Amino acid sequence: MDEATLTRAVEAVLFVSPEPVPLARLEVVFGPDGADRAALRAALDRLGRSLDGRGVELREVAGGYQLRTRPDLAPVLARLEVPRPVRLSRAALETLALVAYRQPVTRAEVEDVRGVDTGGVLKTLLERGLVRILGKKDVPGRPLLYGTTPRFLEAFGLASLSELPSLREIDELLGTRGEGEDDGG
Amino acid sequence: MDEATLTRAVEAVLFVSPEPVPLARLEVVFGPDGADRAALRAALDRLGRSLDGRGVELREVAGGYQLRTRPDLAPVLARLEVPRPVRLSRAALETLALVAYRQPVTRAEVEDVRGVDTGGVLKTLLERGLVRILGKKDVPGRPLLYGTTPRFLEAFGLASLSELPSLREIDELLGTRGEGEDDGG
Amino acid sequence: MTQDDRHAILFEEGHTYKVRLDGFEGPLDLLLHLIRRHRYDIYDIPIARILEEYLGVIELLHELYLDVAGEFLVMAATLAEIKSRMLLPSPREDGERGAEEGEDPRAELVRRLVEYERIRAAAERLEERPRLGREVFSRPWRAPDLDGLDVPEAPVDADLFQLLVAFKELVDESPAEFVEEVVRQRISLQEAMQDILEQFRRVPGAGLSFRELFPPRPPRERLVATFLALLELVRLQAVRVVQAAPFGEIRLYAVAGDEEDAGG
Repeated sequence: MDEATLTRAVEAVLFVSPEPVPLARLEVVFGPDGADRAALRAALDRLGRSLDGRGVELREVAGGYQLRTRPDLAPVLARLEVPRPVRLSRAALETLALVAYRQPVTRAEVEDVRGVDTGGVLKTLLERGLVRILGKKDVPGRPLLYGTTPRFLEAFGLASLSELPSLREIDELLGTRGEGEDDGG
Repeated sequence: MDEATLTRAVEAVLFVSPEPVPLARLEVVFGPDGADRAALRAALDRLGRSLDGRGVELREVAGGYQLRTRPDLAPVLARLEVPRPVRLSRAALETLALVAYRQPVTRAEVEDVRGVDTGGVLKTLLERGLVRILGKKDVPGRPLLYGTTPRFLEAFGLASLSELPSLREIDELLGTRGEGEDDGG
Repeated sequence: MTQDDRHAILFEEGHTYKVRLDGFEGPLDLLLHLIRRHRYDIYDIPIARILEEYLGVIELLHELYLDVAGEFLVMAATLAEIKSRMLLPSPREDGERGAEEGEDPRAELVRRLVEYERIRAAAERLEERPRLGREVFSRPWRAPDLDGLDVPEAPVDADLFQLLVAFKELVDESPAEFVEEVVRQRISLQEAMQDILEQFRRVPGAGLSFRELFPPRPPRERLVATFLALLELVRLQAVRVVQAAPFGEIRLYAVAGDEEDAGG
């Protein structure tokens, strides 16, 4: 399979896949064509560049590759009657951020930081598949441990958890605007 | 909206639409941008040409426009048939939960709780390697006893069966009403 | 934003107040707001003044006949307690400023405030990201030409939470008798197998008699589980069964090296 065909075929595979496609999966699919990891990376690279200035872009999310519409087209797409996810409240976002940064984390630990009851919020995040149960903590009482899901990465367009700004970066951000803090809500 | 943006936006709209999109529908969507039928036809034309040599093409089908993978790539896409994650049905989840919590358990005991025939579901779970036969129960008729497999633990991310939340924990988790979401637009 | 502005917002929002102070996610959020607005140093909070401010907001809500959520009152109590501890004479005469860090009654509160502020900022950063289904869209459905067979070996797209929801509904619809049984049902096959192997580990090389495996007068579930676990271990060839004479004592021996496989 020549380079151009491989690029087209990778595009077609991503186009029909409902979820982000990991590189390992592409290796399986294109194994019979003799395309190795390096060839696939190159094809993905070519595909990404060829989508410059288009309505759709190639993104690396949740450990895989996915075609997505560009953020600047959101106003137009908002007019379509696509089922939209329910908005996340501030409580949900805070809890999600905590779980993302501190996982594996117990409910008690989340509540210690937020200072409020978090049971309902956690349940909502579980229902929406953004948070999952990781197991039980090996301490008396064996509380449940929570962590984020691949869907969380997908929803927020993150290739992996390491793409989240580090807490150090957050601290720096806070340092520069600590004075003029206002409650964005 | 300039020509280039309109073309990108039309691409994005077709990209996210599962069904062919009629021109009349595009007129409605792009009405607020002042794009009339002629402008849309021109944009579709530009889009179609820009997809030359790509893995995806613009087709006019069933009275509408649709992005589709190119027919020559079908052999590659056919390979996507190889194992993809399978979602468990509600019946399967219920049965699996019962087996997990009550193992070793007979089919009759499962059916007693679920109130419906469970043979097909149990067979599926056996085939998927989530449930296995543990032996025979020492009662008249010697019915088979079912339990979960190590694969079950793996699939659900459990280190061991003791990590299954207890009934009390489930109640705690699910008893509270979700309060983490607002009604979203 | 001036203090009056903020109170005005509290007034307006107060009408829809139900569980918590509207606009504030909790006492830490409110406290941070007060600290930041007055540009107090978060590591050197003037507790007396902050307490006064904090109580002012709470009182305002009382005047509006609004219930203040318990956690806000707990924080008020915490602040009052810190204040009183700070009034106590310091063990060192040279005053609070020179006091050792570990002795500062505010330390725990500061730790929580700093951590909460971080997470709040992290949440804001999350919120700013283009969200799938909100600003950006993928093609989340399965292309129709890909509908094919479900291959049994296919990985299972499983979610423990879904499993729990399914189970909870079953339990809710079931007679109490079933629920009790589930509650009692604490011993799994895997655990029973582990228990047996553990017993062997305690008597390396010696083996066990069949009867020794079972605790005295075991509950029925325990009996069944242990027996099935034994059968499973024999099947996995992790345990060898020896009966020296017909009707003689059955003795069991662990087969070295197979424990990991058997453990599941």
